[in-house]
Amino acid sequence: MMKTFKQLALASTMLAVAGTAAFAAEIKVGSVAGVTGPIAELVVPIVAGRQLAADQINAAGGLLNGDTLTMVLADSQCDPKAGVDAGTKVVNVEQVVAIVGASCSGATNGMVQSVTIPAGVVAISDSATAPSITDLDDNDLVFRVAASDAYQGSALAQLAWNNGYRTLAMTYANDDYNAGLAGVFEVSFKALGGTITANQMHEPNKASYRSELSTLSGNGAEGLAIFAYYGGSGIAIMRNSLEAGLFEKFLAADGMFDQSVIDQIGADVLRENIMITQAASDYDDPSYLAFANAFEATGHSPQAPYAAHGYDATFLIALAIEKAGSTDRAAISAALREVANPPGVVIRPGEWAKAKAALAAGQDVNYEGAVGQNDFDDNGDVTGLFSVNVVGTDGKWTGDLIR
Amino acid sequence: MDQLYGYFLYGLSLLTFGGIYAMLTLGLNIQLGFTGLFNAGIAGFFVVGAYVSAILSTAESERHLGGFDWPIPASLVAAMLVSAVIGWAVARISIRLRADYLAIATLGIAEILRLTFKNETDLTNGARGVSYIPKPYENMPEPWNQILMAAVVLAIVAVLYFLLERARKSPWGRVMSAIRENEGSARAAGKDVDRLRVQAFVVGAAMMGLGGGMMAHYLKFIDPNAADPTTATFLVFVMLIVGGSGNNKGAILGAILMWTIWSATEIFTSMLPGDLAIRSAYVRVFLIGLMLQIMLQKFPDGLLPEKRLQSSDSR
Amino acid sequence: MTVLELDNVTGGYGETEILHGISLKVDPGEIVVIIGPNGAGKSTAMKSVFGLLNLHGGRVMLDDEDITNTPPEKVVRKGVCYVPQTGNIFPNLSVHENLEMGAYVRRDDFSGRLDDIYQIFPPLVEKRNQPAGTLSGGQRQMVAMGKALMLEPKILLLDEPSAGLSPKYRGEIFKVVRDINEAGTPILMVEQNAKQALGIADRGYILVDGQNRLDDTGKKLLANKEVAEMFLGGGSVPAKKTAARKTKPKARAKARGKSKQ
Amino acid sequence: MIDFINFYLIPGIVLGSIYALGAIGITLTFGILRFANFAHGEMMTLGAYLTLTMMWLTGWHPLVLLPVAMVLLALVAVGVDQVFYRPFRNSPAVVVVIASFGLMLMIRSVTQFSWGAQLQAFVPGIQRPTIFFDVLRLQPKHIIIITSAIVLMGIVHYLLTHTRIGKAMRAMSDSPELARLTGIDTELVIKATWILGAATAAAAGVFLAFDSHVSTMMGFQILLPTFAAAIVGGIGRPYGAMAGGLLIGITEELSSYPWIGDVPLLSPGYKAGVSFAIMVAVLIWRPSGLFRGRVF
Repeated sequence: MMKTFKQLALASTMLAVAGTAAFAAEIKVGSVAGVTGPIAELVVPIVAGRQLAADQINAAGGLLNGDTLTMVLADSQCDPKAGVDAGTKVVNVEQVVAIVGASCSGATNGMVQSVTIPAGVVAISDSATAPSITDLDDNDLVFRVAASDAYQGSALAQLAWNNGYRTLAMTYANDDYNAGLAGVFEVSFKALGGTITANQMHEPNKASYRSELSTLSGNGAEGLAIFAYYGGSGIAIMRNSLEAGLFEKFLAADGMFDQSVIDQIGADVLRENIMITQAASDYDDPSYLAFANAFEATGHSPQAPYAAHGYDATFLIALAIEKAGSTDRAAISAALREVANPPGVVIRPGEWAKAKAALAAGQDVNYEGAVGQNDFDDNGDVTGLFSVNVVGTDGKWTGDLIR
Repeated sequence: MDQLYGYFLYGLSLLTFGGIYAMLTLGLNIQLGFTGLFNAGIAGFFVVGAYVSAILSTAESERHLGGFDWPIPASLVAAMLVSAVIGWAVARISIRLRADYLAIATLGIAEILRLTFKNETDLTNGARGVSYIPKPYENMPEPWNQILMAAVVLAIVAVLYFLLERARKSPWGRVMSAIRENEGSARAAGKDVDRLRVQAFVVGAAMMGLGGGMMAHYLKFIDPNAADPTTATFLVFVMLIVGGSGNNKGAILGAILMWTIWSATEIFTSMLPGDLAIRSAYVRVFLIGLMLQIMLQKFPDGLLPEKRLQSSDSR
Repeated sequence: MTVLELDNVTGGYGETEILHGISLKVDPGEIVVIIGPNGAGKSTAMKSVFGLLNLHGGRVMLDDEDITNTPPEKVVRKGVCYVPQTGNIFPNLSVHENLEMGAYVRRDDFSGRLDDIYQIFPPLVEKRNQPAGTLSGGQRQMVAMGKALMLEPKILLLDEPSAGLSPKYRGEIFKVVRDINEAGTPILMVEQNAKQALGIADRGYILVDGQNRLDDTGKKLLANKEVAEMFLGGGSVPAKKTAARKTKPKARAKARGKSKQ
Repeated sequence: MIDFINFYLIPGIVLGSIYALGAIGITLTFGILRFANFAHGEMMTLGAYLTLTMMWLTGWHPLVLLPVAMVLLALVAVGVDQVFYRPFRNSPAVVVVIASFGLMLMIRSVTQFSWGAQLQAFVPGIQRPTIFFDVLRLQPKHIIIITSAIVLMGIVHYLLTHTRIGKAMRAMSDSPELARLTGIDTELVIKATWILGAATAAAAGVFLAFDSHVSTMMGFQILLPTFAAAIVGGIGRPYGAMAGGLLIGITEELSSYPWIGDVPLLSPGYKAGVSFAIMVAVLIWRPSGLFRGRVF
């Protein structure tokens, strides 16, 4: 009885709080992500990263005149149909002022081409990396903080070359992200003078990859470059290779960058044997640390792929709203490049109060995010920094920025 | 005011999506509702239609086969034809299979088709998809572009409905339902049952191809994920069953209603805070499954039950 | 006392009515045969005992117990065994397993009964471990009957046991039917081979169009002129036409389907 | 040659054993309840997650916990049957199949909601193979999977041929109508079917997870090959399902063997298509399956 009463009391308090919140203005930003679907496991920390930015901003004074930044989640399922539907909902029903997302390149392509570009809503994707997004005819409405595969592919090739690899086998999951990345890698590595002994596409989510790996292992490759999501096929491929004794050394890109790779394969086996490029987290960089400490406190790993990107994309939108001084969609889109690129007062993750003060004083700001400088080029892309990550003595990934 | 306008535009999108799905449910209705063919490979015809129409209508691209620049109506007709031809081939080899077997065979064939579009990268840009698919009236000012898009879709659905109702009441339609009700007696009456079934299958496949093509134009982008069996096959079944299998009005109603539910429930679940909003995405799928169960158990004939032409018993 | 009695039974599948008031009875120790043209409702009448169709009216009595609309699995437990015309064995089970399944509802030791059955049907002994589906038509019929007899039923219902058999086997089957009956089991049987069936029957019923037409002892029916015209020499054409006119399309289709089998 | 055995044949047999266990449940429900159960894949997933949870609680080996998982999953299956399948006993197959599709969505979302979308593993780390005769590489877990699968199939065989209820199941699969006429308690047989199907599904899920990892989509991802195994083996034929599972598993792996030259015969991108292609071919040219199952 007492318990019920307490619950009632609690509920009514919450209602009251919600009531007051409704009176204060609320500024909605769409948070479009593939919550269900093939990369569901990757999306959870990304959405948490976005939410962390919003929470920090609200705690440090909110947007404009103390308005609350609300992230409206919509599921794009990694499917262009769902991407278009999610975009339509957040743009029209929720009347969001801007969008973070979508997750997969396919869903992003559908959403921006069919909905957000015609509607004049700016969208920053935090994880769509397909080169096709670069050359969209987008009226400067499509941005991304995730570097195009074109950058990461060549960064990984360079890294392999610098570390003495001359012959490599490679395999990629047949999806929009990995196929693109693998293509760039192959061209770049060959251009450096390297040899690809075998390049094999694979279908993700199969139970076993032993036969594919056996085919790849011929011709004396020094290592295997894997382009896959860790959950879809990456871990299975590494496990199959190691268990069958086919490959010992691996190169991979950020779809494979997750603590569960180490947890599931084992730190001892992987130490010295794997290098993963990841979009830009210089772990000593104050920007990254500011994000990482706060994110860790929410119970998520700051190293989760694209979680920091989610944070940065959200923070950038908030800065653009503040800079624009209104919730006008066109003004926000126009302000975005100014707050992201130099010159201006350097703003790091978590420094919302500082940014607000600087903008109020009429100063320019330049956001230096958790994933790097986040300077947008003419296409709305970032060059992105990449780090090379290896397994540290503590059984966690440790990274160094590639210069 | 903005908010009302927003609801209006969202409503148009529901009608457009729902209308495109209605092309799929009407196609399925010919096969399952009228003739009793359990085609579980809707996604296969959908993906064929989508890619054919996309590739024929896009400008030249180095990423995929293209550069034909066909006008949209012509590419849609081509999508229907190619779907129909593939439907004919599928029907030829599998039409004699009964119920479940046909379902599994067509499901397998649909997956093979999807894998083909995913793997033949030179033709289709593989998993990376086809961009810049033209959309009808996209250069008109808002909201006219969206109104006209929805109008085109609904007009096509209306034409299909009209034609199907004509067909249903024609001698051909009567024979079809006779086959479904009692194959033995239809055969005994000298009807070439297999040939009629193939016809129904082909017509249904063509409509599914049209739906796929329309979807590609609406999304302006298509990739193999759009033909995921969950949203391109099973959801269509749910729509038809909820609307009323065998009833063309029911098929259309089911498509628009279920799409609205599928889409609009998220507006409510996304109000939940943080982690709960993510988890509620799973709950949403659970509720859709539960709703299907309740419909099947309590209203097995759907919202608009079939009006049978002959007085006969279901078993 | 009567073992089984149908009292003015009407009914059919779903809403289609096939039986328009059938009455018949089987007394202890009797062989009773139902004959009639195609679509007359012979098999349907038999199925009505077994709760396999919707009865709209009338009663089915077993030993003074009302078993109207009792589901088949319960009717079996009351001691009625039914051998359908087709699909009367489990083709993928061995002969022996088929017989064991016949005794499914028995909880006691039935090994003695198994020996009895193998004695009644000696050809089954060497085939006992073969899948029943691989047997010849006559042997299958033996398996089907043997399976039904495993329960030592109060009454045995046979639906056209001789259908599709060669004349040699047909004779054998009728002999077995008589043997079973002489061992004490009353039998109700539907037959197309009116002459042979009435030859072994104590009494016979002639059904036309879902209704009783004639009933009498087997001998008298054999001698009846009308019967001879309808079933023994002439065709069954006139009766078929009347049946076709009155029943609904569905029933017609069923009847036609049946005649093709 | 030895590579062929190590990297194609043995993985094929491991995969085939898993498919075979899954296919037993599919073929039994198909044969006895007469519908294609799309929720079977999610049952496998649920079995793996139940085992994983018990491993967290007890720290025991998954193989020890498997019997418990089988019992739990059997309870779930029987419960689900009572609520969601029983009302459809006399409905056409299409309706039941759609109901099973709805159930598939429901079970999957329950799994995702309860355990989250994150990937999990039974045993972290990798297992190096034991090398026999210098060349034959066998991993302990693969030996465990293959032998356990053989033992389980032996048990299934015993149940189906030597117990009253097992024979009744086969009888009902042969002819449900006649089974009723024979007095077989069909509801009891249906319960037994769900129990046996769930137990083998739990084994398939656990072995799959043991070989790779636990994820919420794992069961669905092997559902279609499992269907293929059931159909190739002949519906309602548990032995056929076992053989079909092995056949599908091995062919999938062998399809990408460099039979001609040193490129894979078929791009591994089409690997998933191989089982469907075999299945469609069998359906069309030999619909009773390779082992002469029932056609209806």
